Amino acid sequence: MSLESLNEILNKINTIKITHKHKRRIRVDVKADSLTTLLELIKGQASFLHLSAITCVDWIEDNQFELVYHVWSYEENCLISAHTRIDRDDAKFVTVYDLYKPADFFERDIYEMYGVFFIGSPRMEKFILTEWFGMPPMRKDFDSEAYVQETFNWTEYNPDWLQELSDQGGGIAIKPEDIRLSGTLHNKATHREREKAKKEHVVGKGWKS
Amino acid sequence: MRPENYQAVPLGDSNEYEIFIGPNHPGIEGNYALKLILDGDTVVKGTTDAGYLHRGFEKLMEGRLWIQNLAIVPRICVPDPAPMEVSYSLAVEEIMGIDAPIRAQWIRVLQLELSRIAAHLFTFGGHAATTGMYTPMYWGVADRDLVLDLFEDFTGGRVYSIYNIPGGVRRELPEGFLEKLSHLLDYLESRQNDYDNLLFTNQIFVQRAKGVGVLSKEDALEYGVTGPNLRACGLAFDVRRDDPYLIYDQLEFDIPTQQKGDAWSRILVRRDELFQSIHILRQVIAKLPSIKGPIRTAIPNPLSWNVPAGEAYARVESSKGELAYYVVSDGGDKPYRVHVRGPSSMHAVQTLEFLAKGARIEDVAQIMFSLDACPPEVDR
Amino acid sequence: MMKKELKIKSNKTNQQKQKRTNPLANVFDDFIDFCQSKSLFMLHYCTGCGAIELPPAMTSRFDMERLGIQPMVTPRQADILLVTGYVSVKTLKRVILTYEQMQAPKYVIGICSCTVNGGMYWQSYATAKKLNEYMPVDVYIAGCMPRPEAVLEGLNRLKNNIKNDRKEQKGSAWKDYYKNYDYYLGNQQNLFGKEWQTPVDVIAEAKLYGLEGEGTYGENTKKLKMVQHPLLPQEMKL
Amino acid sequence: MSFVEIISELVLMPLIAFVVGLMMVLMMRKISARLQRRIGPPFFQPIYDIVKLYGKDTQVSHGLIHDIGIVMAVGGYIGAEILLPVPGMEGIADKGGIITLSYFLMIPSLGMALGVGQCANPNGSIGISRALTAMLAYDIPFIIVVFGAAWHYESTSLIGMIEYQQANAWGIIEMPFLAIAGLFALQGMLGKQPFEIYIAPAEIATGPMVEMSGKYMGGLFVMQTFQLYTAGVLYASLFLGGGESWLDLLPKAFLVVAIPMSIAFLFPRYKTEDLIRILWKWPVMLALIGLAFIL
Repeated sequence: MSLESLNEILNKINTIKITHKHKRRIRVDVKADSLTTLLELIKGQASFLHLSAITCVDWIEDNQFELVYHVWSYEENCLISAHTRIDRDDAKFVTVYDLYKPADFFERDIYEMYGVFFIGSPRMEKFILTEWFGMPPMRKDFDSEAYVQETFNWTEYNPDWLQELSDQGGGIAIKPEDIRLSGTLHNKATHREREKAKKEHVVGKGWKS
Repeated sequence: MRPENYQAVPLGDSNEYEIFIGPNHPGIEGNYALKLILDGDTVVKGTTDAGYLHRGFEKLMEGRLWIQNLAIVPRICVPDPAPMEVSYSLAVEEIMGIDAPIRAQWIRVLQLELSRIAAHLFTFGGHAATTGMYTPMYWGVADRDLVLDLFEDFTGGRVYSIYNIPGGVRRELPEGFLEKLSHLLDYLESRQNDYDNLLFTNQIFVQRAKGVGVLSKEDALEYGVTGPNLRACGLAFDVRRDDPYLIYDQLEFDIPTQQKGDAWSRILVRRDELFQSIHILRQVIAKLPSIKGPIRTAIPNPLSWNVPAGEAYARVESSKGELAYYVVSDGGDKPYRVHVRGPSSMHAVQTLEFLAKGARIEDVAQIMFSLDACPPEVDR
Repeated sequence: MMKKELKIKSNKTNQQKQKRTNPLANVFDDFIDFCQSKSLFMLHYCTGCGAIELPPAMTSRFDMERLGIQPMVTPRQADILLVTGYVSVKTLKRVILTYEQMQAPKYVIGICSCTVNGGMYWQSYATAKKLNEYMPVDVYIAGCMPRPEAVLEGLNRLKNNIKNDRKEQKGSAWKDYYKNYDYYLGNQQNLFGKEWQTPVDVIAEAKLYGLEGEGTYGENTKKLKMVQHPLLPQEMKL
Repeated sequence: MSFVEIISELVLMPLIAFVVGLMMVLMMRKISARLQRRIGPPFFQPIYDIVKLYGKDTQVSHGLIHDIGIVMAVGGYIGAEILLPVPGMEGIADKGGIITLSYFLMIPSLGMALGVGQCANPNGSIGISRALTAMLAYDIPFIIVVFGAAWHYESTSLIGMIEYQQANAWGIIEMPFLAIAGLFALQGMLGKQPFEIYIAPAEIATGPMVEMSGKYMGGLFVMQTFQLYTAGVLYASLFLGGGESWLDLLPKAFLVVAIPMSIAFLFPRYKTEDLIRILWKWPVMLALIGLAFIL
């Protein structure tokens, strides 16, 4: 199948945006409601049989989750990444399990890591985090470091040899927590958060500034 | 509240009973568990229980600098760490729009193939040990150690080398390394006869492994099986050839396949792949001295390094199958999102459950090891 | 799960084992200590990356068996519990169950930096940071990951500790679990929730073997008494 | 023979068996180490293991039957030792004979079955059902071999058999088929690969031993020493002419035990049904052919 006919198939979907990144990577942006149609089309007509992965990206600023379906064709030797965005507050989507069986694993993973519910997915239950009862940890508003600081006491590691070394002026002169809190080595905030700080508009508990 | 393993679950009036394999069991690779419902010796239903190795890698990476993440990516799959580094570096390079210099790409291939040899030597022993033959494990791990010695020689690390960096590799090969490598390959080839006699032509092992965990080509495609497990079903697909990265398109190698799709085919494919890797390494040894040039493209100061906004999906053929990193950058000094698609996440969950159903209890461990599942890739 | 003000572990009850008056009995005890140090069955709980360096340490190149150490399969048979790497919270529950099922004298070796204080996963919400808050650890082998030589070195140190057990009380950290059970239980409850309990009744065992100490009972064991229910066998059906 | 002599023999025979058995365990572990290209355990390792296991501070018993099972397992073999004539000592061998001995050899498996049954561990239950199946499989050729030997030597007493062989030729020369069948049965009796179906760590986590701790495990280790000794000496007495002195008997016994050990570490294990098929096919056929020759 040539590139043109593939484009033709893809263009059957309304409001699709196709980007050819390079020879074997095509990025496709679609509306959430036409994603399953797209997958059905490319699986049925262009033999994209292999669902390589489903990724969820949390765009907290836009209040959206981005779902990316990476689908590979063994015949075309080409990977289509289908991007779609769903609402973050009412995070629900349709399963693609009936098209691709591996979706079971990825959807379950996204469900417990992000809390996106996939309607019709066979096993929407805890899998990896069976003994975790907090909020889905991969969401951007979950602060792993703050959680660690308040749950575990792990920092008190000051063996004698380390003390001797630092007395002599060698070893780790600044304690790790000081580095992190003072931010001398690197700025802790992400670029995005720095941009936000510029606007003097800090959301969430985040990093204690 | 007791953990689940300790609650006796009555199963009604049937003859079925429940048995746990793992998380601490010699028949399980790593820290992983299988809950089996048995009727006599036959598995009625197998359910996997993962998460024992969960560290929240993807979350950790979002909180660390681009360069810091290099230290933790190899830890996602312990027996075969090199593809992890390379895959992550490739993804970052793609976002930045740079390429590693040619010499660095050859050195990366060298590292990848050595890592593949080490991983396969490890797998043979594990697979044989599930059937009660321990000698291949002792031999295989000892021979793998020789490969690790070479790793230590040129990367500085025995297992986790942290040798790749977006834009190239960190160090030049030490002097006389290629001769050492050549000696090692000679030694490994001289061991072929021993391994064949002990394991691959051992009639009892063949009898045990044939017809166990049969995966048809259709099922394999449906369950997203990749790598040697897919090639054992008769589909000659290899990311190295069909979605080439680095300089694999300039190398000559076969893609070994088998038709049956059972445990025996899978171990044979791995055996052949081992020798293909040796073949590739010989080409690298021949070619590498003639390639001069830098080993690293200059990147900005890693401590304040902002990768431009973008996303990339980098696929690499690891010893287990198709490994992919999906990296998203928002232009900051840390990744916005990193998603790891470990090949074992497909093999160790759905495929294993599918194959375990109807299998005998003595074959369950063998099925898991023949799929070469690597639990940390599932848990991450 | 809020972090509680943890009771600082009271100084270990370092009572010297009573010297027996019969000289023959002393020789006998020495002989048993000697044999215990020479023969160690280990259970390697593959909790993390460190497990990858155990096969080389066990197999042909470094050959652990020449030191009298061999792998065993179930906790009942084992003497040493090797915790090889970071322990996620889910794993930690199983590690504790495994530890309690082992028969004393039992030893715990924490391999890798992650068991010492979280290592490079200090930020991770899923891993427990310090292993010795949840069970007594005899020897830590730090490193990421420690080489097989380091593992053997650590095991040798443990062997020396066991041999000098009665003189220096080094190899008997397992008694601390009985004597300071309240402390360990408290940490476990903080992490796993108030309902936490294990099938092994540690307090009853401590009574039976005469290993009770001041720290065996406390607030946390009182909480345990409230929720504890004995593990009943499944009903027999024909 | 005086009463005191008999009593001292009854004590000495198991004791010697234990010491020789320890050496055999060491030999087994050394052979495996050599095949696997490593050094292996130190000389006194088997005794360290057993003393260590008996020196455990705590142990878990699963009930009375669990205790009795281990006693039966060790006791069965101790009973077998005193029926097994060795140079200079006959014990009560002239009273018992080989038929009694073969019954005694079944007691340990049955004892284990009882003991493990009480542990209520599914792995143990699967293991013990496999162990009994294996016993069923290797006992058929074993009994045929024993019957053939008894017919040939015209005696059911081991003393008589040894005397016959020392007067005439060794059993292995006169009955080669039976001797080979006996080797098969020996491999099964020792439970070594390819017939090691009931330990199977990767499948059922060492089956019967799964709940054994401390002294119970020590009991099993002691049982293993007796098992190796019994197998070696019995085979040597049946087919290799026994021994006129210890210097004569021990090399034979060690040689006999070394054969299954060398095979064991080069093969995986069969499945249960394959094991029965193999053991009921080739050794039985060989044994029957051997029987036809001597009848």
